Amino acid sequence: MAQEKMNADKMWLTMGPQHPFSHGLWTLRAQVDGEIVTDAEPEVGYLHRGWEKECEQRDYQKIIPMADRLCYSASMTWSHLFCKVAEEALDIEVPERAQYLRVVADEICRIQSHLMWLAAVGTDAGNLTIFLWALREREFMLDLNVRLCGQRLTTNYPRIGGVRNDMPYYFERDCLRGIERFEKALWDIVNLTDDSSIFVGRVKGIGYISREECANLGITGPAMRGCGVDYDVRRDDPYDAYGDMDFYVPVYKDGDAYARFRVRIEEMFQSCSIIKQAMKKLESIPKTAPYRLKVPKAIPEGTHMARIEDPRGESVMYLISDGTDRPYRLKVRSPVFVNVSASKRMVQGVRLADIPTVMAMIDMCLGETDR
Amino acid sequence: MSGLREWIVNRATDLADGGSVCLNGHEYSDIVGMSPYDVYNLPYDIGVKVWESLGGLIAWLINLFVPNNAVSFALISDTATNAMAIVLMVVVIFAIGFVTNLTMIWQERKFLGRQMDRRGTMIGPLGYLQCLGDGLKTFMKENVAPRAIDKKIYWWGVVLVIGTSVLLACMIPLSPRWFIVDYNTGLLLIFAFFALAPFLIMCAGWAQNNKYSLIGGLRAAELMISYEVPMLILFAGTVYMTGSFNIGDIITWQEEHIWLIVPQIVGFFVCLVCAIAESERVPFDLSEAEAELVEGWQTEYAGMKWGLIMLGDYFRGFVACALVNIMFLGGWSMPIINEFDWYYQYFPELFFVLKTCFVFIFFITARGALPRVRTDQIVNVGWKVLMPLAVINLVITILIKWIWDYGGVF
Amino acid sequence: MAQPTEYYSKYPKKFKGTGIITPVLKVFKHMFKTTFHRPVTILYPYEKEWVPDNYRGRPGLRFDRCLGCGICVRACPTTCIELVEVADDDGKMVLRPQVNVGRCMMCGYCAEYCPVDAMTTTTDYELAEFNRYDLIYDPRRLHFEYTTDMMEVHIEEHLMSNLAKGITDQPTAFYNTDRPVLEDKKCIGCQKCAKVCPVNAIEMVVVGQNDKGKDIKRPKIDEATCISCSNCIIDCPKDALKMNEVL
Amino acid sequence: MADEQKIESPSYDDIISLIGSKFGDKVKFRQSTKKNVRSINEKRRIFMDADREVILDLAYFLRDKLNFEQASMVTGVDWVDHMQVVYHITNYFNSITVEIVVNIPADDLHVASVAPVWGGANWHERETYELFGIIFDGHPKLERLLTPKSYEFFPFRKSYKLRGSQ
Repeated sequence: MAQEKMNADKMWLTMGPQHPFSHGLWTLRAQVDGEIVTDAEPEVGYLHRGWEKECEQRDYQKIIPMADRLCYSASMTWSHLFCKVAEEALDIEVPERAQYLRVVADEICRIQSHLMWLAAVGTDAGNLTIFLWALREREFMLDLNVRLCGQRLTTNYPRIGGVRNDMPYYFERDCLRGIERFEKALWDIVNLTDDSSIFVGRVKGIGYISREECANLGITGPAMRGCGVDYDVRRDDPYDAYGDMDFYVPVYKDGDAYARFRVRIEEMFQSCSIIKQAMKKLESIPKTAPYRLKVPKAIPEGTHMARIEDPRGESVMYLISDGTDRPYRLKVRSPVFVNVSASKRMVQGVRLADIPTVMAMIDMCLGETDR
Repeated sequence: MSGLREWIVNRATDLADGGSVCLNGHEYSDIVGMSPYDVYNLPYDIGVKVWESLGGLIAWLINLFVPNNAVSFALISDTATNAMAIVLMVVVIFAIGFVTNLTMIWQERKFLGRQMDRRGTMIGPLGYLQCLGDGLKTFMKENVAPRAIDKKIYWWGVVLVIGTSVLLACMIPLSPRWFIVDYNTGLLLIFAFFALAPFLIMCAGWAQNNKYSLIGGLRAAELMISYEVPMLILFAGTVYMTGSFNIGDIITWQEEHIWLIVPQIVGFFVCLVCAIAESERVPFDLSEAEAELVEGWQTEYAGMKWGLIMLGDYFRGFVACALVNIMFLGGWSMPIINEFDWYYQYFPELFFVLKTCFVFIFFITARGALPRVRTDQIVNVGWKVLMPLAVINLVITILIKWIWDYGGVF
Repeated sequence: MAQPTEYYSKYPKKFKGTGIITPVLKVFKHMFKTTFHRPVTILYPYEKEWVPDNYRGRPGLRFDRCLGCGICVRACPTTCIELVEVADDDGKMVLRPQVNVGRCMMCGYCAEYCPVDAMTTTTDYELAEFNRYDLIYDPRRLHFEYTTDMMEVHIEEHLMSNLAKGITDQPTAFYNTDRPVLEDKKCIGCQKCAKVCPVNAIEMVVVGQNDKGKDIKRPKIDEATCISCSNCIIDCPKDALKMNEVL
Repeated sequence: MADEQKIESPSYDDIISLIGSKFGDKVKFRQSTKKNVRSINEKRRIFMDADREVILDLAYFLRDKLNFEQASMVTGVDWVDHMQVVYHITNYFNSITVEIVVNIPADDLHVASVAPVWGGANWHERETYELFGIIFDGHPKLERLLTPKSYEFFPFRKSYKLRGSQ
């Protein structure tokens, strides 16, 4: 593409794969005219490891820890999604207690994933304090993960037909305390970002995408809700216990990077509220209630599709089973895969210094993009 | 050891009797009791003392083997003592500047760590030795230079950037007795050297044959041009108020009248912002914005070159803080305690450094609290906010000066 | 209906440009606060964070309890476990799992699926070695000193048939319910299943005599001692045995 | 014309009847037999098989008439004797997802691209092309995306065996 036309005014800057702005291995080739970006070309695939093909060689149970490793910070939702599609294939509904436990685990995962994103925004905007404060709060969330299921990142918590273990006796106390603490601490970070005119000046009005374009490009998740599409899988296509939860889906019509930032911060507050509701509900369910169903190893023949609201957007798995204990085909729809394909549209016309902040609002995770 | 001391005392007595050792053109015997604003130079004095011991030791050792030889007498002659004392003076000034710089690096890392809820450096007492360890580590790295560079500018660019920074730091007087040369255009010269760096950075960025460093170098030039002007206007206010370019005179004026921060409070904050920008620190570190340009203009400088650039950056930070200190906070003068005799006898250097470090806290907090400013915003702020404020500050200064001198504006 | 939080409602107001005072003061305050309090970071090699009992570190093994059934080997997603012959306390050679911790991904399946709680998770996460071969933990080295109840991960599954009947207080696991069943036509009476059974639950019973007058032997499975390890199913040359999954 | 106007939030029955009347037997609907799946019980999934010829018309019809704004997923399936392309299309207003299955004979792996209709399908089609070798006619840039450009085989086909198996 560089050979198309020699243009003395413009130059191609290759940002990535070893570049501080690319959180993970990917490349954004940006054509700059001075400081203004005129064109961009995202390139992914450095981490392609044939995840879907690998799954065709494995038992359904063994895919759960593999699904954890799709994305380092959204492992809970990915393994949840896989269990979801397997349950849909088996045509079963998990016990109530497991549903609420999954909701709690999912929302903890969402908070820690958004905090990881906030940390990345901090470094991309050039402030390390945001990074460290956000990571500090994330560490408390990861501690909750450890309490609940024994690992920080690769949780391996959901199972087909329920969850791995009931919550330990101290988890309820720790979780509520941690959430209350977090709600206060998040305001500190909000003070650093939203109350700082420099930060707002950095993200406001850049990376604009209209509502129609956003829907057409398939952008999902907080990036979509920042463009004015009022859609959340948790609310509009509820799974597990989300139908009973009472929460607010923040939507902004501005369509710029700042709106996406605001959506994510508000989502963290709403996640806290969901966790509190779910913990309250869990109190009313007896501790001896079933939380895991016994499921057969083999899944009957058919095609099945499940979707879930990942921290980064709408993730879908499409499973074709052939009656054995291994999937015939398992397709993963990664939200970042589609969002990053729209990055060309997002960065056109912004300044070079804005590329990190615009791309940070996508919240890159290459493990699930390349699969 | 008694032989050495005896020998030196004898020689020194001989020399003093002869009265031939010169210090800045004054007789050695005249030094004691001279006005501190005139010529008494503490580093030079230290240099003389050190050479008396060191050169005297060498001369005595030679004298032991070959009694009454010419070399021994040449080593302790007034010419040799004067020359070596000047060399040692530079070494002493640089050493103190270096230690000050290390302290500021330590201060930044520790304070920044506390702001970010971490511990900062942990090696040595209170983590002080971490910087030395880091320096040693950078020093031992391989000296890599890319193939497709413009060699002359690549090497000379970085050498001159570091050299001017270190030179600047040594040119800052720490007290009326701690300077290299007591020249009347002191502040002007410092500003001139300070403004030299962006040109060199631009050249160095171009010479690396790297797109990131090219953009970084150009950004540095852009940034410097927009912030040099308000800084110089502020400087005009200071000079108009005090009536001198000489740093000693500026501080003496502030000591006698009032610290300039009081009439020029606007100018102080403008100067802080400009000083941060001049020393290319967060939030104005556009030339090395690591999010979009990997390391900016330093991308291709590896190993000790990079380490020295970082050191030079801190030297420039020190100079910027010291300039704020000299122009607004009265340098080494302290309001009440400088009435005492012992203050000017022992403490002015210490208080100067302490005050500089205090100004540096603002720099650190700005780095901790604020994200990086975008290129267009930075120029906007420079020309549309700081420039008018600086002019307003100058007008206020002129009005105050007129009222002060003539009792009215008209 | 849920309401947006205070944060969300702040947005519609026009941005007033609060300047940089709030963040600067916030950071300054935090600096003073942490000067007198400890920072949250811990000095790792000297101080260690408390980990709960259910932490999934490297696998641990209780040598005496282990049967050598190989369920953990088949449950392991990364195939890092293999059965090796080692001498037990009496000097007899027995099969015990050996774990390549360098390949282990700490999923905890081995502890979860172990029918006798011999495999456990441990809180041991400092596994660095100088040599790759040192990462292979033999059965004796897998022993973990401070094994607690939380480390024995249990499966508490409920049968869907039970739930349909309204029974919700009988948690069970596959090793309690699933049993191999014999397809009589395929069986050739080779006794392989009886040999590989780790708990000796299979007994060859004479059910009759064939044309040549030899005994026809068929495996009889003792359902009480069977642990549903499916060794017999895998080793059966004619696929005569099948696991009967109770749901 | 009233018919040409976009129905913002078409109901489940509307979608089936409208598509049925427009495309006749080129599009066949399938019913799911699942009892306990919530999204199927609440009628938020529509399953259909479409002929290869009508897929582009169907896509434009879904987008312009029935307001299906987003292409969630485009994927390929290798059934050894033939291949399938599966589309999942979502409407944001009633959150109905349509699953369209298009069968392609193994000797003629061509299908019309829906990337001009939905920009979100762009990379999914590129991925399906590189992993299965299905060629999407009319795609703006049908190049390899995840795998190296030098690959000449299609790794997700069933004929491509992995080394070692469990």
